[in-house]
Amino acid sequence: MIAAPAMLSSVLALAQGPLDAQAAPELRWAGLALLLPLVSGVLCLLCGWLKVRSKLPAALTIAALGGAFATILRLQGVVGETPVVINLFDWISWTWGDGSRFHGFTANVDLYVDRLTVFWMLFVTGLGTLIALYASEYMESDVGKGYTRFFGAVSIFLFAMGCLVMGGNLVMLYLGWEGVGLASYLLIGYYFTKPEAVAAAKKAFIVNRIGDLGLALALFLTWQCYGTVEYAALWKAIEAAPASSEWTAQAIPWLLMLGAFGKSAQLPLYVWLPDAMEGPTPVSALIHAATMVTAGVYLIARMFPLFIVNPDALAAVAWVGGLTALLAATIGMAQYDMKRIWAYSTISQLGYMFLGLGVGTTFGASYHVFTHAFFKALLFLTAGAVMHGFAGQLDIRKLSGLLKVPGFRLVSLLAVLGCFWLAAFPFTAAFFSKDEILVSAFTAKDERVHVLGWIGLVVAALTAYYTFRVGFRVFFGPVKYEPGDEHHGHDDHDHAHGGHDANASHGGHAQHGQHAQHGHHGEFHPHGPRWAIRVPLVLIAVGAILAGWPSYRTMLDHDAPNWVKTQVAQSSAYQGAPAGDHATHGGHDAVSHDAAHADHADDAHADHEHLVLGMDAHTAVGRLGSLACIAGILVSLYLHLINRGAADALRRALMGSIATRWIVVGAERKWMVDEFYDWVIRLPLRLVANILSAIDELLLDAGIVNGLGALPAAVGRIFRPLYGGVVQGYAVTMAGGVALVAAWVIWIWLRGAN
Amino acid sequence: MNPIDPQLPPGDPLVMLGLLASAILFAVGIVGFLSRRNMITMFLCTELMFQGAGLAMISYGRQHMDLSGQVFVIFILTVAAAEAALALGLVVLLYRRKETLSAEAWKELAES
Amino acid sequence: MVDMSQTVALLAPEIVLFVASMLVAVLGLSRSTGIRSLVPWVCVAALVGSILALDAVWTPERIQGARLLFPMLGKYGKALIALIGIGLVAVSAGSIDRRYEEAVARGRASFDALRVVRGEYYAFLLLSLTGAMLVMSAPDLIWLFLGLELVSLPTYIMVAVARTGRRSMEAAMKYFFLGALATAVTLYGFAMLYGATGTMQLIAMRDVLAEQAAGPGLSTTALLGTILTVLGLCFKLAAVPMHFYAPDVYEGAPLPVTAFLSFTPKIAGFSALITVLGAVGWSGHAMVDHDGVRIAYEGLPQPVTAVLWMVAALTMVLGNIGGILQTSLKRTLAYSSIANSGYMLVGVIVGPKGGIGAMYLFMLGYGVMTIATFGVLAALERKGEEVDSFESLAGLRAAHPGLAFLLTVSALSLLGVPPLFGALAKIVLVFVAFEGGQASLAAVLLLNTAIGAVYYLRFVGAAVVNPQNAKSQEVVAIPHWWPKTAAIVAGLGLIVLPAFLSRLVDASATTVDGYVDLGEAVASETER
Amino acid sequence: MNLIWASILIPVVTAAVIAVANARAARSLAAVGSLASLGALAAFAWQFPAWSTGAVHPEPCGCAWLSSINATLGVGFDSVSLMLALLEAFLIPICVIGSWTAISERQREYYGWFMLLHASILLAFAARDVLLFYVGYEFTLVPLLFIIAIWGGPERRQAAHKLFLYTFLGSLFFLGSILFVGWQHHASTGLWSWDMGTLSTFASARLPANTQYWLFAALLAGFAVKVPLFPVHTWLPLAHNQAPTAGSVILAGTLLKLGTYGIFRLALPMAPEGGAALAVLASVLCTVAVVYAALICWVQTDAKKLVAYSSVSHLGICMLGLFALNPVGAQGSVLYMINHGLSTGALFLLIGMAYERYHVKDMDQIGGLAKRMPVWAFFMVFFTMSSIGLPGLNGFVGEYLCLFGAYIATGDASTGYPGLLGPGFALVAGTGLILGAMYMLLLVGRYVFGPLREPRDDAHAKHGHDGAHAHDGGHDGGHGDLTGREVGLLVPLALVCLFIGVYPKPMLQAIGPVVERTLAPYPAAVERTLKSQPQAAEAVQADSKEDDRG
Repeated sequence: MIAAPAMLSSVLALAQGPLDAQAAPELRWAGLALLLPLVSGVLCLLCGWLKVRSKLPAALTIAALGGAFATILRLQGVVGETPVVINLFDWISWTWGDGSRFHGFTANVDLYVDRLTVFWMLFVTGLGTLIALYASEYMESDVGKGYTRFFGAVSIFLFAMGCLVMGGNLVMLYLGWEGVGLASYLLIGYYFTKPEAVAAAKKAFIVNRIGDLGLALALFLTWQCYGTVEYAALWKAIEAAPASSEWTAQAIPWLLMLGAFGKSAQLPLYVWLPDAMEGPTPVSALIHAATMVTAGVYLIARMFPLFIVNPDALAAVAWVGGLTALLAATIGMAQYDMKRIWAYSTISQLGYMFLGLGVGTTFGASYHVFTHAFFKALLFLTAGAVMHGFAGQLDIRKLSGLLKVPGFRLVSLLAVLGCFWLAAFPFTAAFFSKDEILVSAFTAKDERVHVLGWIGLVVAALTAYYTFRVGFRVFFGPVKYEPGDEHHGHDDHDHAHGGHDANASHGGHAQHGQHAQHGHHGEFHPHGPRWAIRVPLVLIAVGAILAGWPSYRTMLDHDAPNWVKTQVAQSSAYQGAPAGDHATHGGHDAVSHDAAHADHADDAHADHEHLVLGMDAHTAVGRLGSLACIAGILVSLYLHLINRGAADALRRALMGSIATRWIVVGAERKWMVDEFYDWVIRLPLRLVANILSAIDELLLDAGIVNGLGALPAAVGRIFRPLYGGVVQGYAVTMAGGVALVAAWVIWIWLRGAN
Repeated sequence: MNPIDPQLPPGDPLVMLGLLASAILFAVGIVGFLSRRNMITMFLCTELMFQGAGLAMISYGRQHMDLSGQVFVIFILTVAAAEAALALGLVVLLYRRKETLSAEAWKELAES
Repeated sequence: MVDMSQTVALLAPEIVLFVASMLVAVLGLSRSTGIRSLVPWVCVAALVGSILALDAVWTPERIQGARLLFPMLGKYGKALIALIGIGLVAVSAGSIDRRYEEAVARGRASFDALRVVRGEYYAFLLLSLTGAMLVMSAPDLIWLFLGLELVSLPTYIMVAVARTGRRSMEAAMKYFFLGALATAVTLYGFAMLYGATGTMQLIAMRDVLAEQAAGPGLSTTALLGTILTVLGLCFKLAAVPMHFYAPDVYEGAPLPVTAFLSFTPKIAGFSALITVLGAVGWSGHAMVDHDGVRIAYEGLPQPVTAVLWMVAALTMVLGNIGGILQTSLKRTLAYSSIANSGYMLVGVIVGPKGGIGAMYLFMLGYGVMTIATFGVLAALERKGEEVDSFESLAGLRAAHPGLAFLLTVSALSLLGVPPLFGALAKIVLVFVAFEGGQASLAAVLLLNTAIGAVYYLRFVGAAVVNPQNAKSQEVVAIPHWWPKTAAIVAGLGLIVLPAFLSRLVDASATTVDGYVDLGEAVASETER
Repeated sequence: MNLIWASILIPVVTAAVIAVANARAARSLAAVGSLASLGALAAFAWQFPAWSTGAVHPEPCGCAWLSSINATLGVGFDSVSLMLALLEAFLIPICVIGSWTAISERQREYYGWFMLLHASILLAFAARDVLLFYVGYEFTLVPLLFIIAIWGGPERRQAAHKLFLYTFLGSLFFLGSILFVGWQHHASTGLWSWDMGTLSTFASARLPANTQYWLFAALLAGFAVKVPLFPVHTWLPLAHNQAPTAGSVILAGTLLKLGTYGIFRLALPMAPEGGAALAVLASVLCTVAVVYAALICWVQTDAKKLVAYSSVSHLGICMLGLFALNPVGAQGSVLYMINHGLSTGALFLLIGMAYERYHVKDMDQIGGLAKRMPVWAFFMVFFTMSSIGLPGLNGFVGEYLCLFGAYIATGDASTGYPGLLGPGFALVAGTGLILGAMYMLLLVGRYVFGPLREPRDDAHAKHGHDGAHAHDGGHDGGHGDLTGREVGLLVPLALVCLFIGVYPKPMLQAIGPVVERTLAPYPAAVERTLKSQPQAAEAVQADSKEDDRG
């Protein structure tokens, strides 16, 4: 631990630490990125109020998000290396005493815009717009009923995400943090008539709240140690006094981690994400795959200077990320609901991102966030399209050969493309981002994280396997499908089963002829999605492909800097170079063109010391990674396409012997984590609560309070016999009283007197 | 000492006897009042107590060679007489009601 | 010697009342209902007359002549007695002889002078008030004793006579016998005080005791005499050792008499107590601690203070605790009167530096509250009988909203809810207790107020909150307007009086003007 | 000055007018009276000069009410008491209009008592003279007793009696203490004064530490019943459960604040030594209250009882902030008083509206009302979020600053205010954040969302079912969504919540100086306590019966 401050000071001196931001009042229009979603949220509320029956809320939201996206694009052009602080208006700020360093608290509504913020907001608003377009059609069956509430909540979500990412101080981040929690609560609980949805929403909010407590305490601790919560001032304060060794300053990263893991569904607090699939699919895509869950990654990236101070914290982040990835992958392999599988895969990929952060490469993690956002959104949306078309059917055992189902060809194709990206097939965008993470894992200065590299490779294989397990089962093989039971309520009870909205009937007639020969599914006709779903899918697919462009460019022409790396480098996350990586270099001011080149070159050079299986890190990871991916794909090809029976046979075999039974049972029952929490935390707490309630009612209220209340009456009853009614009785007590008093006086006072 | 009141030397036999008698009278009065049930006897006991107090006054008067004690006794006698009239009127009223002179009969008013 | 005309002039108010009582006794027997119905008016006129006489006659040089221990006590005290006396007359005007008068009015019964009680009742009432006034300005023990007897003897008869019935006779019997016992104890106390000081004159007595206090300390007979007197007077105040009669007598006696009993003997008793303790003195005493050193201290001699402290505390506690168990209204009000005596005793213990003034202020408040409460109860009746249980009082608001409001105001004032006069008087009392160093008693007082709140809340609950039940439907207002007006005047008084609190506090503080305490007496004597 | 008296006396006059007016006009008269009083107070607030200086304006007048001991009718506001008074004046019209249709019998009395309640609460907040504060503080019990005992639920009488007696006993401790301080002031300075300022400066400066210890214990005991702090809170759920809607709103809105305001204005300034010594014990009570009440909320099935217990939990956090004895905590505590009044008041209003329609508030029999009443559901979610402290709404600012204050109240005096609490307290109270979310979302989850469950015996059909007097008639059109009137009540509340949440700066600037002025003697007192911490071995039993032996 003592080494940490020394190491840090060297790094800070060498690496270009977080640049001091200067105020830029002229950039106040950047506030539009927050204002527009807020305005559209309020307008949706108004539409709800006026009981608007059209798709206006969707249009409002899409326009607002588009506007926000445009603002961010313009901001991208404007913001250079140095971050800018834009003050919108004062929020919580007052001083006491002489108003000096620890004698005042300011947390105004101001924006801290640097490259990282812009990078993050780009894909948040971009994907937001596309998914809002997708949702406009997906939710059209709810137009009169919940439509305004849905889009209102989505707008509020985007506003909150904007506050979180662009916020200029930790309190703004906290505001965004809880705001997205609220939005996810409203959206998961969208189908509020279903108890499971309400329970899932409650669970999500409460688990997030546990994380928020960690964040709040971290915030208090930061103020106590550094006297400020504003980013700009915080970086200076950290540079001035890196970290007093006393435990409080060291505790900040651990508390921040708790907050991050709560929001980004990591190991201890991931249980809410699978249940969050109760919400409509666009919500799952936007919030629970692409944007909200990355908030944790953003938090650690933004607060990286604090993490650098505490290498153990970094190691912990890495380990938690790695283990979560492994755990989620194993569970994902054994699930049958498509959305649940993608949910567990999201948790797993997030594990990778945290692994990346833990080993020091904020660039690798951010890059993976960028790529993952696109292809995971693609996978969710295609699953949504399938669900939309097949009346809520999502069980991979009941769907097969969708590629050949008319109307679903494009959707299936894009889904398969998504699968390739998720599996990190060589030369896909995900391959490069995962490669960065694993390389850093192997070459990290801190030996403890090296083994995580190997775990990462294993998980890569598992990921490939379960991705293509879904891909082959659902999209390839013989055409066979059964309608769902309006499972997700989107064909609402008034929308008869398999009933015909405009699209379905039209599609139904045309396809009726070919289905005759299949026959076994009676009159049900799946209806393919219309343009509002297809266009966003295609765009997102293109986005997924282009997400890899920065690495392609670096691959082709070695000296081109990776765009994402430049974004991340010029921010408080400053390239997240692991201490070792930078130690060997001279000053590193603004990462200009040549520096990146030098950077790239020296990577190779630096790796010589860390040989992996005899090869240098990059080539090793590249080869091993693609090997793992292809192996995973082949295994799932055999089990789930060529010989589907074999999968069941394998399962029966594993179940047979006691030694391996636990694997299958565990995986399918999600390692009983939910039940564990229930048993260890919820039920005892419930028991204690009931006991306390009984104590409060019986002991405290009925017992003590009423008891004390009845005390005077009870004492009164003791004296009651004295009032017997007989004159002599009274006379005796009176005379006795007088005699007693006289005797007492004589005895005490007069004995001594004369 | 009160300048205008010549004080007999303490321990004058007549005064001591008087005080003793008054104390006894008072005690008998109280004991009689408590033990007897008959209302007239009870009244007579109160009279005894009054006389006891009167005797005490006279004895103290003797000791202080002061006449106001005796003046007080005259008033006590008149008041006692008034009370006697009132008491007997009351006792007659009660007797006419319950045919008994015992105070035991009257215990209807009590702590219910 | 000051000529007799001056001292007699001082007694003008008492004389007015005395003459009026004779007049009333006669008027009450006249055949014509018109004249008989005049009786309450005459009483009220007499009482007002006595107040006017009081102002006219109360001149400084006369007071000087009268050689009183508390020269100015009479001015405030007598006015208070007359004022509340008017209220008491009004409360009783409604129900005395009402049965018989109505029978005569409807001709069912012929007028028979023997059966009419009205004349004697009001005569005795006025006589008792005269007695109370006499106690106020008693220069010596004889006068004091006669005053006390003049207060209680008429009340014995009022209890027995005002309403025929076993219960009122039993009450009269108990009241008489226990009263006689208590008077005997007081008498013996007086005798011992006379024995210790050799004089009946209170001022002379104070000088003698001042010498003794300066010297070796009060003699045993003096201390014992004081304590016996105090315990004897406790009967009048319905304080602890002597309070047993109160619940039975208050319940047995007819309502107007209960109202009378809960005020007049109390003010007479307290005045007598203060007069006697005035002679014993609140300062100039010295305490001999264990190693023989004499320490002068403020307050009554130690044994007397200890006895009074115990009496006050027990009175408060037993009064409040007893009250909680009652179902009968009058019995609850009996315990409330016991408890209030306890509160006032706190003022007595604190002494002339504010204590006695606060006590008399509280007495005024207590008097007004008694008039208000009993006025409301006297204004109601159920099947010809008095209203005497909480169930029959339930839902009063439905039938008689005005009376319900008044009862609520008086109950809340008794309870001690601030803006009302009762609470403010209690605050002044607590404050004075702090000033006088009796903080522990102040705490006992505050705690008892909380305990007392339980049964006062029952009045409020019955009057406003509880719904009507079978019994309370039959409650009707009596035709006479006297009790209702008394209740209205007193009720509004409780709301309006706080505005005049400053003047009232100063007035009640004048009661101790001119009183030369033992300490100063010794000082002045040594100079002379 | 006369504007203050105007705002206090207008309701009294209205009460008198209502007493004589006919029943139908009672509620409109009450509405007009309360709005007039609000207008007068707002006018005063508009030209209130001491918003940022924390001074008291106007200087109390010499108009003695009891000249012999110089008890004056001293009335004056500083920014904290003015804000609480404005909250009160703002809530009363909402209560009056809120019970427009709920109260159908004995209306004159209801609105009369309500106006008197309003007047006495305003008097309490406006009073600068301690005795006047006691009069205002104590008189609130009478109208509240009647409002709950006559128009309340099934066991209304027991609840009203318990409330009255419990709080009456508490207030006697407080009376004993202020009389004691008044006496000590006269005894040592020979002058009579009951002004809060003079007494506080005198008591904090001249009373010996031991006396201040007992004085603070007695004052705390007196006000703890009203706040209510942990062990003495059992009257609150009963009172809320039985009170009519408007009664609950006012009880939660401002009556509890009398207790917290009392501690802030009287207990802290008057006995800094005692305050510093007892701060830890009081904080432990508060922290226990937060977790204890939150857990109990979690298992409640009756909506009103749940919200009542939540008040106990929330006020625990509020008082924890105050006992942190630093500007951050105190600032948060004062803000919390105001925010709790708004959000919990609104929640009771909403539950009342649902109760008016279904006459059931037991969450086992009823639920999923969002289906039937979407607008009502929106407001329920809005105010629930406000009460669990969602940033952007008012609850957050208060709760956050309280926990923050408690956290930094550690020994080192970096903030210029050393404290006795620390991260431990903040962590445990912080779990209140999580538990708060759990029980409030339980309430929303079953009462608002989830499948629609309406009571079997449809209350709409059967009238006059409930005990002695029915709440029938009046309630409009069975189970429709909120009427214009009801929404008209909730919108201003929501706007104020939003405004405080989004732009609390003016309030923070106003409260700051007052807080600093109140906590002025505390840094030194806490230093002494910290130094004497090791020797002060035994934790002396906190509240004594009274406070003499000075």
